[in-house]
Amino acid sequence: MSLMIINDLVFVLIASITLLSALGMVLSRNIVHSALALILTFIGVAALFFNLGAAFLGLVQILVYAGAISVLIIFAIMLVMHGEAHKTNRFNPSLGTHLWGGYIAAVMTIGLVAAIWFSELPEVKGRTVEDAVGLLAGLLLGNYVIAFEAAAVLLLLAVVGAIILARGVEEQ
Amino acid sequence: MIGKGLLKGLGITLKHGVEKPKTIQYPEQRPYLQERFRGCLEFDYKNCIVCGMCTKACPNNVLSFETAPIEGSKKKRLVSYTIDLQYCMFCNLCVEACPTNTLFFVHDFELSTYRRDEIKKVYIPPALTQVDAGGGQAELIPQDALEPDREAEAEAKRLKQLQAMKTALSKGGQKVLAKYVDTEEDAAVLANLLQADEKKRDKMAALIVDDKEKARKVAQAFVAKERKTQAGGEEK
Amino acid sequence: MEHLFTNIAQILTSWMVSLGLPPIWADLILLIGQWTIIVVIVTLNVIVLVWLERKISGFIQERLGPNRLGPFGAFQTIADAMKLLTKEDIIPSQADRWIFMTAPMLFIVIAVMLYAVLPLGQGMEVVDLNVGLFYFISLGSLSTICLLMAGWGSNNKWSLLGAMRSVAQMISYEIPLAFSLLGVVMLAGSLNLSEIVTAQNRYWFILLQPVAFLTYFIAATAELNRGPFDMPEAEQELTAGAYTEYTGMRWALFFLAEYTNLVAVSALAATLFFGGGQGPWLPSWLWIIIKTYLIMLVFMWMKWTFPRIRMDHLMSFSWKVLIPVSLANILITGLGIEFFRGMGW
Amino acid sequence: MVLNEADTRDGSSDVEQLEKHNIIVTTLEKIWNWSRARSFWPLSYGCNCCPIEMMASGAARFDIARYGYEVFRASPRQADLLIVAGPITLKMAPVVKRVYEQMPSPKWVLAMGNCATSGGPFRDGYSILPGADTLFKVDIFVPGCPPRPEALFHGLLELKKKVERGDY
Repeated sequence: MSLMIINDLVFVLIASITLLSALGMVLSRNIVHSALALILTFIGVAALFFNLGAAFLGLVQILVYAGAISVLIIFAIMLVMHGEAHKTNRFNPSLGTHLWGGYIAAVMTIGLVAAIWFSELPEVKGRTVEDAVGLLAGLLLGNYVIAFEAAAVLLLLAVVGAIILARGVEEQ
Repeated sequence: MIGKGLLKGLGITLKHGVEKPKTIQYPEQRPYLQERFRGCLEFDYKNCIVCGMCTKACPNNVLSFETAPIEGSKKKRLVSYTIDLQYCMFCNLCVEACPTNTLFFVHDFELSTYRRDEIKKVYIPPALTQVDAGGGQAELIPQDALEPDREAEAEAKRLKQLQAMKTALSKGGQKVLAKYVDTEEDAAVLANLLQADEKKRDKMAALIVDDKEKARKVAQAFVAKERKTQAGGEEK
Repeated sequence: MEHLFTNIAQILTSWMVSLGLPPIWADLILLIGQWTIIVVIVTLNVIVLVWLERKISGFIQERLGPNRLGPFGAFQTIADAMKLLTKEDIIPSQADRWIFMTAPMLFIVIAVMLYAVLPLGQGMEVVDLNVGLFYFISLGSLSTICLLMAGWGSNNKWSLLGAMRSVAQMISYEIPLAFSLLGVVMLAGSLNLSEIVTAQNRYWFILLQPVAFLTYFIAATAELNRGPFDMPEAEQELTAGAYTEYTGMRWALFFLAEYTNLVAVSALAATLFFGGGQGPWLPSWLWIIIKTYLIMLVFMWMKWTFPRIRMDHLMSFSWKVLIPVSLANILITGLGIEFFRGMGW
Repeated sequence: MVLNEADTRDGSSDVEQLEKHNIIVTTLEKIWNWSRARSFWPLSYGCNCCPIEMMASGAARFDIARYGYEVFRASPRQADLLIVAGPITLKMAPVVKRVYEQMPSPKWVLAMGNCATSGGPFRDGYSILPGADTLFKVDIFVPGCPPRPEALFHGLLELKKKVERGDY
């Protein structure tokens, strides 16, 4: 029983940190602070994965999102930023965009809650995955290898395209 | 082969790593200084003829001196000589210019001070005295040249006394010792003791020459100790 | 001797359970105890390491190194640490205060968290995570953010330049670092560090994976920002890189974290390539200490031998040499495993 | 510690009052001074010839590391001792002053060589400060042109004595 309570407490702690940092990310006026709060959010999500027993996914979340992607985001911000830092992340002054944003957010929240409320989520009982990494590897490089490779090629194309866009093509 | 140079470098540092360090540990070991090393500029007033060549030679106005006229003579005498070492660049020009080797460099390089004005060195020669140089001529010489070296004289006298006392004690010297003990009997005991023991004799002699009070105390202590051992021997 | 610490832990647990504590609380208390001990030992070890580094640099340059304070100058680092503790703590007025203050703490926290999965002897890991190696790599990648925070928070152009350099370098070298470890993982068939140690019962992986070890060693040196890859702190050009504005204890925390990382990376190398705690006569925890120290000595030896290399050479070395080499190593390892499996070994 | 009224009346300072009650308040400070005196991390500022001797002091023959002073820091934030090894030009003076002010206290200044001490041969120049002590408090002067590395060590060891006494 006490184990369950500890588990719940940990979940509440992690979830609140994640939510708070997500809020901080949205509300901060300083774009670098926003980026750092985003990293904290990613780490919180990773901690949720850990809490659910998906250690590998959590670590991927940390490595890819918190460790690599957000660093790239911060890099890009720092390289292109000019002017004062605390004015970099200003809110859109027009009321119309606020209303639209609020409307979309409300619809999405209601939709999500309704989807969770009305769907019958299958209950997983007492099934622990011993070798999650091996299973995942088998799936990625076995059953879904074509999709996996296609995604990789797509990303590569995107990178090449970005380089071409950035440097321009020499006219012959 | 790629990386050969890197391995070579590692080998070199390893070789030097096991070699004996080349360090001269400064405060304990003194550095080896060349003979002509210019550490600190010094001044010896005895040779100074107050010609002023040094100040003319100095590019930095390091050197300065004050003079006073000597009565009845065309010469000047030195009142003070200042070397303000904080401006010196150790160029040696003053030493070369000096006709009498009054200025010279010594090897002392430990000149650090807590205050800037302590770097300046002021030499004040001792006051001069008029003496009769013979033939009715007067000459001025420094006072300490006139006065014989008192300390050295006193030391020589003391050594002479010490030697005399030692010989006296080695031959007995009851009369001398009687001054330091209460009775004739004690004096005899002490004389015997001192004749036997050279160390104690030397000590006693030095004490008698330097400090009579202490000599009395030590003599009485010697006697008391000697009596005690004698008494102990008889009991046994 | 071999089971000294595990026995102590068991005795403590059973004692706490006998006192009426639920087993889960006893485990938790023991975990916190282990954790505290690791933090204390790691911190104290840094004092020894800094002294060792200064002595080694002295010997390599035919000097004596610190020798006035205590036997062979052993108390020199203690004096330094005490001085750093009492220095004025300056936070620049234009600095991004909170980022500036949290960066060193986060750095040391991440550095210490690396020790959670390292098997410091047989059965002596704090958490026996089955993705231990992956945990090590992904947490290590977080330390770039701390440097970036330090550089940004200082609001100083040298700091920011140093931070950007170090982040560019660390991100580039993370890839060959992870790839070089993949060969080992393929051989052992597990990401669990203690299982990797067990897999080295017959051969140490340094014999089967020499190329992986070399790439790991180089990439780890770059990851640690140690010479000859100490671009971020290039003192001649960038004053002290991301650490320029840090004074006293905050700066000491960075220093502490760097040496903590050094120990962690060396211990990982000992675990993955030199059979961890395996060795004759001595208990396993002693063996891992000996191996870790030997690897650290090599790190220090390299630092005091090679001059710093240029930034563009550094980057192109990572992208054009190390990554292809480590990828080729993975390919060859895979082919080799298939080949030997086909041969029925 | 409750002080008696009699103690507070005679105008003695808090420390003196505590000492009356046999409480020594300087012990910790002594330990700090002990460690500070043994760990000067120098920040170097120089022109040409004194810095050469200063660099030589780090080399094998002289080895400043024996005293633990070899950690030359490039950033003033981590340094304890500013070694002024060269003349301070009027143009450079605000910079040196700023660097000095960026150092965290407790901090010390060592004027190495005659240019730093007094301006040396340039003392009457239109562009040179006549001595570093016209800019900030200098704790120790090492005369010489340039001073030997050993002379620098002598200055450092004298400064060590001063810091150990707590006289700064």
